Amino acid sequence: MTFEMGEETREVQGMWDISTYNYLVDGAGIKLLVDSMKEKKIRGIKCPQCGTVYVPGPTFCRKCYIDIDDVVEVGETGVVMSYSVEMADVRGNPVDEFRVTAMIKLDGADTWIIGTISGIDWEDAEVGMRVKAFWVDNPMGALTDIDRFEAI
Amino acid sequence: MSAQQERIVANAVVPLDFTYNYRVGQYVERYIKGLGQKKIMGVKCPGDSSVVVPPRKYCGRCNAIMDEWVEVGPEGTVENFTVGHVNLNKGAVEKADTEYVVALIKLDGASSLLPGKVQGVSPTDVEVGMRVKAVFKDPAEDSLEDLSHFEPAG
Amino acid sequence: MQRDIAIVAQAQIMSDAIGIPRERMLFDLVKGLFDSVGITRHDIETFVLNSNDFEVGHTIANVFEDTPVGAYMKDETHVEADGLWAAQYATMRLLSGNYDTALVVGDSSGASTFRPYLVMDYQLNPTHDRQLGILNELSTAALQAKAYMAKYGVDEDQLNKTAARLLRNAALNPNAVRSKADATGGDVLASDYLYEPLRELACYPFTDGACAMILASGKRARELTDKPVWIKGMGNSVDTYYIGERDLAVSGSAKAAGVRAYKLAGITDPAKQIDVAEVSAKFAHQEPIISEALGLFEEGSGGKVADEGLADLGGSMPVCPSGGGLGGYVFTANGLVRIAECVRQLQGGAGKAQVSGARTALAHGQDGFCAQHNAVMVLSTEEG
Amino acid sequence: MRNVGIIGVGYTPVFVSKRKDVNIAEMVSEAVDAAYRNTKLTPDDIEAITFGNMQTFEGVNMPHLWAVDHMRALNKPYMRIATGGTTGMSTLHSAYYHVASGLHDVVMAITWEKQSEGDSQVGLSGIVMPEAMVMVQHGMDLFGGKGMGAMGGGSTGAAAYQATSYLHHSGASPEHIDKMAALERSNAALNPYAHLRKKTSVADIQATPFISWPLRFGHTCPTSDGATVVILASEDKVEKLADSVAWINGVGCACSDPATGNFIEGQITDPAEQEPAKLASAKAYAMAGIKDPAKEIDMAEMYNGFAHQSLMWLEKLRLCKEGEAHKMLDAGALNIDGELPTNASGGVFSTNAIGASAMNRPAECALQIMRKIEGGHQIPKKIKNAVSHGWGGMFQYVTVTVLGDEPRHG
Repeated sequence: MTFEMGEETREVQGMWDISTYNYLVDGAGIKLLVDSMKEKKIRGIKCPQCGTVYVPGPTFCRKCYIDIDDVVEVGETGVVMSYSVEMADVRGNPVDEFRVTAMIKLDGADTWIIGTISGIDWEDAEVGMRVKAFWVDNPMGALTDIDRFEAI
Repeated sequence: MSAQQERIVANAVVPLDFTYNYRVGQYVERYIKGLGQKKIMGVKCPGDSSVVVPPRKYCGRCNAIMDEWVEVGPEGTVENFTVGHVNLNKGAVEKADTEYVVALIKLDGASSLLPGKVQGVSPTDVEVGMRVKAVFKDPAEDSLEDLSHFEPAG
Repeated sequence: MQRDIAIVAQAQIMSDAIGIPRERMLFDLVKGLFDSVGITRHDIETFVLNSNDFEVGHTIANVFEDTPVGAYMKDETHVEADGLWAAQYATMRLLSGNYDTALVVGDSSGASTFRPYLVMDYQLNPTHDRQLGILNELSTAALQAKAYMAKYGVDEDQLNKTAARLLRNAALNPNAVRSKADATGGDVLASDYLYEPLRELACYPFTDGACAMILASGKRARELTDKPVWIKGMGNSVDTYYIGERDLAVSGSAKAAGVRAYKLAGITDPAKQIDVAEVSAKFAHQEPIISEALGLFEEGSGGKVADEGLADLGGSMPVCPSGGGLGGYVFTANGLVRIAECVRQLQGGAGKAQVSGARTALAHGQDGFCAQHNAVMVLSTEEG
Repeated sequence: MRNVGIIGVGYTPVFVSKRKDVNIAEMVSEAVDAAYRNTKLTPDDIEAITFGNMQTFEGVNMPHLWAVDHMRALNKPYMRIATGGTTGMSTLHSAYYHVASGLHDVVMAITWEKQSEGDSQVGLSGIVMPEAMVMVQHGMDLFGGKGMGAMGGGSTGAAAYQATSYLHHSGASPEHIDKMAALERSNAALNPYAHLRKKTSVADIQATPFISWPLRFGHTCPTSDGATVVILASEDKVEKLADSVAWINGVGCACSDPATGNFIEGQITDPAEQEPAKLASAKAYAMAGIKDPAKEIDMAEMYNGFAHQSLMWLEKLRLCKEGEAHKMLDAGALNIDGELPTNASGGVFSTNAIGASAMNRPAECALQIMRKIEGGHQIPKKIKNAVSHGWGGMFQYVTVTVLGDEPRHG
């Protein structure tokens, strides 16, 4: 290429002030979920029309386009649908300990959740493996009430 | 809307802001350097001969590249102005301590009007047609703000 | 135009504190619209969404709008400009013959979620104006008002009267977020100056809301409603960004947009042929500037129009019987709201604000500082 | 329906990581200039303009308004389109409909990104910022990975899950990703408008560290500064204005729900399913009269932020059977001189000015059809039908454009 860039020019700054926004987010599904987790249960919402079970539960079914509010409980066991192994941090530096995170389809749910799989060598992870949630001793109603998933 | 299901609205405030770095480009770069020497530089369109300040590459009326640099001002005429009673702080309206003048100024030799603040005169005494001159920062800071404001000429 | 396209139905919501998430607002609105027409989301062949990342506060604003508007696994696209452009794009998609039905939906939450004046700051030239903090939405609008007053000898009382008319009209509009049934120029005068001559009541109120409408090609439109509102013409045009290089007292781009739309619609004398207009004015003074550019009134007649009530509901050319932007300005979706108000008029559903016998209407949308970018749509009860 | 053709393409002279010499408007104007130069048209010939970028990547709201003079758009109809990663092609489709509607005859589409002005990781995180915040409020362990909902995948995000799922279902191995990466980087070395231009071997790719298994650094795309402009014309005008043309014979787009990241509303499903790619391509093929894409399509430009995606899209767009793409790769069919040259340009994977990325795909197809490729990546065989693809939103939005050397009939 014969193109040569011109002389460098200075930089000036500008902001996108994210902190000035007041976002309104639908919190019903996640509240239902964490409230149930306090009892070591996992609850979502089922669409009565197509039968899809969403975890966490939305307020409407995206397929049937109707309001939904049938609370259902799903299993604490499930199947690994996909996974990855974190080998570098977000800055790209290698990490000391590889972490296996997986997309898990809990038994009875149609949407997936993401969780960490502990207690296995990363090379043994595979799609289709069955896993089970392990709870903390004193759940408080938070997403961290599940401590980890382990292979069954 | 379903009656049974509790409607829960989570208010989320995200405590961080994103910063961007804008390259000013060749035209604004040269303009800023000029301000440091107390010169206001515009560019002339080869199509309609208009002189534009702040300078930029393209004249949209003629779709021509403006590449002839022309010094304009430092004196000019107030063509239009408004008196500000508020300040906007990140978009929030705040009552200004003192009223201030934002004007569109036709610098001598320029065709376009340059937005600027007019100081050193009571807002009630500012009028269209008033002659003003540019006030530069001394010493210069090598920034756009080296053209600090305008004040009555003479 | 190569096919007849009509607006079948519209729905809108406006609030000064919506209180529900955007997704839920959109679902309720669009679901209600489908139900009112008796169709499902599967009857819509293309979805044209309309929002702005900086208003929503999300990168790729349309990502979370898809499922609430029923677009799951459907054909969808997104216009990031005022809603009038989204409606124009949907019309083009139908005109191509590639589709027979379209949903257009826009939303914005300027009362609850974002700060409209700050979002306008992000529109400033980042290499110059944004660095200096001299120009902003209010100071530029004030300069525009001054330019108009100076050029045509219009005074502040007359601008205040214009604002008062809009606030009175807004009282007839159940969707408006700000109104005053007995508003006078004196009420506007009593509100505070922001930048002279802009007073608070002459500026748009921050508004949450959304607007949706169903468009369809000729045959399909007649199947879906017995009151189709036909799109007869449309156009848009843009001025330079630099307010120091524009005659702010007039709007060249609104004029050019109107010329394009009128040519398609066969309108030669807009002041006679148009029965009602919904103009997007963020500030009272913008209404005469834009109305004049569109040929609804003589150039520079804003003072006379205000004094003689020519733009009033019973006047020679009713402008914004809805109250327009002063009754509620759903930022990016505002152009859609203007179209929706024209649809209400032409379907005879505008209630107390009904312009009797309205057959041809004009809707207008704008973007940018001092209405840099303008778009127009001409609507009619008559096909062909 | 009216036939619409691409009659010219203009790129910025280079796509690089940092254009320090020009501002946004100046940079984009270079591609506008190139489009005029390449077509010998002038702004007077253009009736309307469409414009697209991802505005949170530069933090400028409605940049088309500020840049209007540089775009030569004054007093013209002007429309801004944004759909995320697909913005480029969505902007092209908007220009297409400007012409197909019968309203205009000659329309310009302008797409660009100057990613060096912002932080693309930050820009992308803006997609789910408030949702992530609510999850944090509910105890999500953002970095420790405890419990439910943490994203994982490191800086590749959910692309790593997509790759794993794809490999599982297709039977391809991680080495196929390396191989595709090496092929595309080597193609890019021939393309003067590519950003990363270095002949690359499989061993070179395999020497790069893993970020998140199965994805390596060598599987990821750069962030670029650059712009792409395309001029479209109606059938009537093509003859008068152009010496060559590539016809837009089919367009399609479709969305799903955000398959990743939006945990709050239970919307996470398989990021490798990509049903919208099937829907959008089916629509575009039908318009173009293509019944068997695997037989009738001569080249493909796929949107691949990550190297595994080229293979995945070939299957979703029915250019081969599911699970066959890696076999085609092994057989050399995807090479520039192969049966189905895929990303002869080097793909998004080698050049990523994100607002232009989904425009470069059909632009490259058009240039291949017109045989106007500069550099060494001209496909030797005659191209009758080409398919280009854009992917974006939050793993859930796809655009497809089918181009041909002859206009569609009927």
